[in-house]
Amino acid sequence: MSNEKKMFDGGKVIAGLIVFVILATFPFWYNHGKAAPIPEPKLTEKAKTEKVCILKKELMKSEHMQILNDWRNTVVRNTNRIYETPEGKRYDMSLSNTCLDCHSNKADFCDKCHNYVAVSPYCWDCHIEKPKETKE
Amino acid sequence: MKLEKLMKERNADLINAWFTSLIETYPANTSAFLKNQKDPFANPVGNAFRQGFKVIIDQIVEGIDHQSAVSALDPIVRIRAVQGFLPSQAVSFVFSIKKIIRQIFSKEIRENHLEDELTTIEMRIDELSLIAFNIYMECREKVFQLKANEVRDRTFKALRRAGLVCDLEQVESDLTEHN
Amino acid sequence: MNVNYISSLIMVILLFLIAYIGVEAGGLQVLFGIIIPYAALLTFIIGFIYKVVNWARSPVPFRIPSTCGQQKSLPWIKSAAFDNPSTGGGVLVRMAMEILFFRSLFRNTKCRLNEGPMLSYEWEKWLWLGAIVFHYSFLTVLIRHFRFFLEPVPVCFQWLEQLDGFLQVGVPGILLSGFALLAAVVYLFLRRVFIPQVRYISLASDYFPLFLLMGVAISGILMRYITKVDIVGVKELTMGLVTFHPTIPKTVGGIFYVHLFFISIFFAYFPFSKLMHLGGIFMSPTRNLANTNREIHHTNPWNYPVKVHTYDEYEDEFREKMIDVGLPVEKGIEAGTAQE
Amino acid sequence: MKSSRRRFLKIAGISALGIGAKPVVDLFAASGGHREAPEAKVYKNEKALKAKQWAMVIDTRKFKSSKDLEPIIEACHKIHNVPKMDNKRHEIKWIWEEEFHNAFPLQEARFLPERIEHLPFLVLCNQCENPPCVRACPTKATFKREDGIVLMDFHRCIGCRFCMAACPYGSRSFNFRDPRPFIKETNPKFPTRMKGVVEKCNFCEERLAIGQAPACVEASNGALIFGDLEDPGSPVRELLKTTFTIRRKQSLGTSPAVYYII
Amino acid sequence: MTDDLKPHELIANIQPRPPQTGWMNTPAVIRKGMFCYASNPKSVEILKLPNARGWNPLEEDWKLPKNWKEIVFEGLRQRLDRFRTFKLFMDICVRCGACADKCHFFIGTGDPKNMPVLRAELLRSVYRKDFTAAGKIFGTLAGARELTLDVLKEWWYYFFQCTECRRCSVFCPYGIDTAEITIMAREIFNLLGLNIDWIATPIANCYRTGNHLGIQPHAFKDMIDFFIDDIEEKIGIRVEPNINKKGADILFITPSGDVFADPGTYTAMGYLVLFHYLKEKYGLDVTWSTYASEGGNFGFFTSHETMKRLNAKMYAEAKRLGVKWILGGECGHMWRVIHQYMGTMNGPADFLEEPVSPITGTKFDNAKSTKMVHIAEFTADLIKHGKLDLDPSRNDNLIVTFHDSCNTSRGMGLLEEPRYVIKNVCKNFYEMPSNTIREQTFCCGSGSGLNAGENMDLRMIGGFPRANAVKYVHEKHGVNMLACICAIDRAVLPVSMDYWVPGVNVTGIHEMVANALNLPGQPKRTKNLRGEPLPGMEGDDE
Repeated sequence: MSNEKKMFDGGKVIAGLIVFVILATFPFWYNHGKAAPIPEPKLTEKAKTEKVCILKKELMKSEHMQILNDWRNTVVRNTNRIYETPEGKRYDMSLSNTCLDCHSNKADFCDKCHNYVAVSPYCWDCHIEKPKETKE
Repeated sequence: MKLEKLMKERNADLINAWFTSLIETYPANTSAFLKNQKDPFANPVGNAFRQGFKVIIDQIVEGIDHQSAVSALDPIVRIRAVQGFLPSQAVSFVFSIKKIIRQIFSKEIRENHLEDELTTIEMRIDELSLIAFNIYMECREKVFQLKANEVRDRTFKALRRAGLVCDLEQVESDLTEHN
Repeated sequence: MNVNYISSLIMVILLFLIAYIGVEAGGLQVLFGIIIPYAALLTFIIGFIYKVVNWARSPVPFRIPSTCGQQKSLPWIKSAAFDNPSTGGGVLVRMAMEILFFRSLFRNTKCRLNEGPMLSYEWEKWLWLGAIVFHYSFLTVLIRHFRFFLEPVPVCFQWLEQLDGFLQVGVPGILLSGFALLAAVVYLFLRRVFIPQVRYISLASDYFPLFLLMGVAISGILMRYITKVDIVGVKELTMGLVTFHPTIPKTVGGIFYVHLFFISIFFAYFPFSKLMHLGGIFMSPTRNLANTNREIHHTNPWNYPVKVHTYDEYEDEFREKMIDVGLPVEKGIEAGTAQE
Repeated sequence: MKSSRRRFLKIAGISALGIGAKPVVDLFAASGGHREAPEAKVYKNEKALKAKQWAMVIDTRKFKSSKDLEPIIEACHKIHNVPKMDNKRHEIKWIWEEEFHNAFPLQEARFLPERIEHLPFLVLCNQCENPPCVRACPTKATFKREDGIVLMDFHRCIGCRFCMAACPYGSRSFNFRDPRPFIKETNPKFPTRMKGVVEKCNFCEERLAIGQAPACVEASNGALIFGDLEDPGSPVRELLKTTFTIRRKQSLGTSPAVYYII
Repeated sequence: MTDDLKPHELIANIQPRPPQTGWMNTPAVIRKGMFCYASNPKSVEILKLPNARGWNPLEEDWKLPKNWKEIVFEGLRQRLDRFRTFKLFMDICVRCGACADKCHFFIGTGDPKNMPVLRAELLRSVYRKDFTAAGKIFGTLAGARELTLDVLKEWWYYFFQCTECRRCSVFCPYGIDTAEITIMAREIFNLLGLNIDWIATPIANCYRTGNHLGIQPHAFKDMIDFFIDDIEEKIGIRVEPNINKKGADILFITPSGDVFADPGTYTAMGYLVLFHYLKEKYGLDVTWSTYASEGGNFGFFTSHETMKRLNAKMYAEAKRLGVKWILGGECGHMWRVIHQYMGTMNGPADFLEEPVSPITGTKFDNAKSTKMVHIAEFTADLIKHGKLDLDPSRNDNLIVTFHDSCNTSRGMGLLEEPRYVIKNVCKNFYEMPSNTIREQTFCCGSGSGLNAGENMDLRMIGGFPRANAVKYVHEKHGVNMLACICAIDRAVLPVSMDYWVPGVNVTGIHEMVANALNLPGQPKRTKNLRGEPLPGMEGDDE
């Protein structure tokens, strides 16, 4: 057959394939090959002086949402409010009064990673972001 | 009679067991379809079996009315007659109800000495099987008659009306050759 | 035990072990995090194009749509504009309904004869529902994952995620699509196992993608809700890939690489399998053609002349007999015989 | 923490995966990217006030006019970030004033003493011993704590408002709008609510937990008496022993824990 | 089952459930009553198709050419290159099973290989083995299998148990059309000389004499004359049809089956009466042709090429006779060919005019390229414009239901026109259940050249789903007449009705039209075209 090399309905097929390739490679050209900087959350002075959070940094990084969730259940349901770390340090289990007390810089701390991976936790719908009073 | 009463009570179980044993004569993949598809138009075969069994069980219990037995067996046998079964296979389903009755009521029969009643019931089933065989033969004869009619329509009518059909080898004559 | 699904399951377990052991014991992060994903994506795109072009090289010689409604004929008869389209627009709608809503699967009606003469109709819709849930949850999951590949993440992607996570139970928020995907895949698998007809027709290549996607979904759900993963690290890796500056973060563990490996295998397997129905559905001639062959001439590119029995040959054979019964002929007896 | 994870598993329906799921999960969990978080211990605050059934007695004899109630309401609403809505229909209230015939419609006699007729009554969530709202809640966002407080987990509230329909006292309010703009001065130590959530008085459980009496009690100059109903020595029981009190809509059988001295 | 089972095998067969093996490892058992006889070599030779020889499907040796595998592979390759449908349908099936229980043969026989998806898989498995990388590497795991003689026999058995009705295609999410796959398979069989005689002989006849039945021109004329006498005897009017008339307005082509076998003959008489009326009343000149005396096209069941060779006569004859356009009679697969293939294969027919009804002035825009109009469209248009003087009470003895032919409903969408005509010529009309009509119509069980005598069992069981729906309206509404617009239907449905639903007859719609039509100068009508007394005239038989 002489049509061996020909594409039939070529126009439509090529148009469809172009759409396919654009969609499949969307992330590549959307980012223009620029690697976005990896976020580095800033610590407040208060946090710096504390040196260590309730648990190790790595754990806090991946588990903080789970911890908050557990805290919430413990506090609201079981009326337990004191959390003792493996090291024996005790904390009031409260996002508003404990976590945000130290990490009072939402924009420079929380938002850094949250924005990077596009999660928008609804914590701040109710829990109040500290005014920038703890700058010192 | 005791057994008849029992059979009436467990009418639904009998129908189900019988139905299951019948559709198990089809490939496993098909039997589920025959069993589960309830739409009488999407699954006319399974539906015809179920409908027929209801009446037949009543017949076995209450005694055989020839006319109703024929009309209940006919749709089932009519289907099996053209599904490529051997004659014995096509009508074997009637006999399988014997086994099912013995299985379902084995305890009752033993304890209450219902063997005589069972014999009566089984005689009715035998009668049904003979009726089924009649129907089977009727259907097969019908199929052959239909074949013959088609041949006749295609040849004799043509001869009568025109008599001048182009004489390529006759398809129809092959009918006997291949048998 | 069915060899078809057992072999597929073993295959997927093997893939799991390869990736998990490769990363955790072999330290092959570069292989599983960089080389294989690039290779898979390349295979996917090139393979997909190759396959579609290969289909396109075969022409559509005849216009043979399956018509599922009234044709457009006389002006006073209402035609089924979409089930039997007569215009390009109609075809577009038909294809859209087919692709977006699985119109043909939805057509599965059955009617039930209740006791007595009443007929009632119902939809046999489980397959349709399973398919819809599967495809849409898969799409949602896929689009959601773009947050790992884009920086900054466009708001529309965030909206989708918010919609997906509307069920706000706890933190991290539950994203329904992941569970819907897993449930749908499990349903599609169980259906293959438990419906005898479907089990009979199912091949190992039908089970394999299901197990693979189960693996993808389970590993994803594990990472999000249970074992946890450092998603900043994950994004570091994914962004590295899409910006051609691949890096391997230290904080990301084996399960993530299993997830990535599974999905790489999925994309690499795609063009060589039935999964190509994604591209194929657009090209199906029984669906994407308007029912206009009597109205508009359709050309067959390889239409070749054939030997026919011409009228002249015919008349030559039967001329005498035709004349005998008074049928008109082209040539008289003399002319006809003179030729011979 | 582990146990709550298992519970989560159940809720999320992963168990639907079948019998095979758990060992797989354990395998992944045991060999994840990092080690499992260590078991942590949790305690109650040592200073926390404890009771079997918190109750309140409101001595209405000590109130003359609405003016007397204002500081009490103000104290509560301020620390709990209760917004002030202009639109009556959107009003949010934890503790508020009510006229006698609204507060006690079943007790109303044909003629009332003039004092009572015009006396403002302070009403709040009755923290019923048998709370109908708890039964109405489909998500268990409202529940009864072991100390008798009917509490809400705002995170869980889906805004279905079944509890509002179930509460015979109108003690619950619904956030038709985002409350934040309507809070004059926010208390950062206590969360606000969001649009689409129901709220109500929590008997200042957050204050009880650190050993403080409810804000209203503190601000009432002794008109509000607070204590454990089950403790015969509590001030509440002392009062109930000596004074005649009534409760709101007692016949409904909800058994309110707020008593009124008329 | 074959008839030479040993006693113990027989018992094993009655025992519930035969042992289960995968379909790939279960060779087909060619059962009596379920297949058609092999083609007569003489017929194959007339068309000069390859590998003509005598052979018997029941024998071990099918006398295949030595290089049969090469022929199959080369045939597949060529068809994959020529038909996007084929290539696509080989690749994209996901085996969802939506089609499985939609096939009348599966519903009736219960043979799992009659599920459309599996029927196609029979071929796909071989395609995978030899045309795809995955199949070559993974073999059975990818659903691939070797082409063996058993496989070929299985193909032959099952692709001649498909009537190409396309019902499965309606339900397929990708529109995979098993008919298309069956067509390709049958093309391959033809390369190996493995046609069935019920197809091979009609096409040979058609090629030579112009029609499937081999009616020579003078005999055709005789038959028409016979009809003329018959019509005169029954309704007292002598019609004068044209045959092979040059310069007529319209060429009329209908399946020869209607000229030959009852009850199609009554439909043929119906056409004659209608054309007579149109000529008397409006001067419309319609001619029949002996050269193009076949509307049907069994070439369609053989190969695209054969279809084209047979179809070419229609345009050739229209050109020779110098007509304006062509009118087609009631037929199923004839219309599939005309509607979806003719214009492409043998067109464009520029020598014809765009069809316009000379009586109503209606332009048949939907046929302006192919220039061929369906008589149901034509008649419906006449009725709509009040051009026919109809007395439907003459059909009062009929309680009618309508069977949609597969090809006109799923290959064309001709659904309302025939219903409109029926409702105007008779008063009692009832539809069958909705999942058995229109685009979901059930096949008669004998389409695509499977209406032979030797496969009567298959025909009966394949026709059962259709008959079952007829039985339902027969019992519920007393339906006694099954109307259809297909000559194969008219040939096979009476047989199927006779077996399943005695008491239901079969008719074409133009038989009913003719019975209802008041002809100019007609004497008092006492009989219908079948010679039965009209309702109310039962006593006045002279």
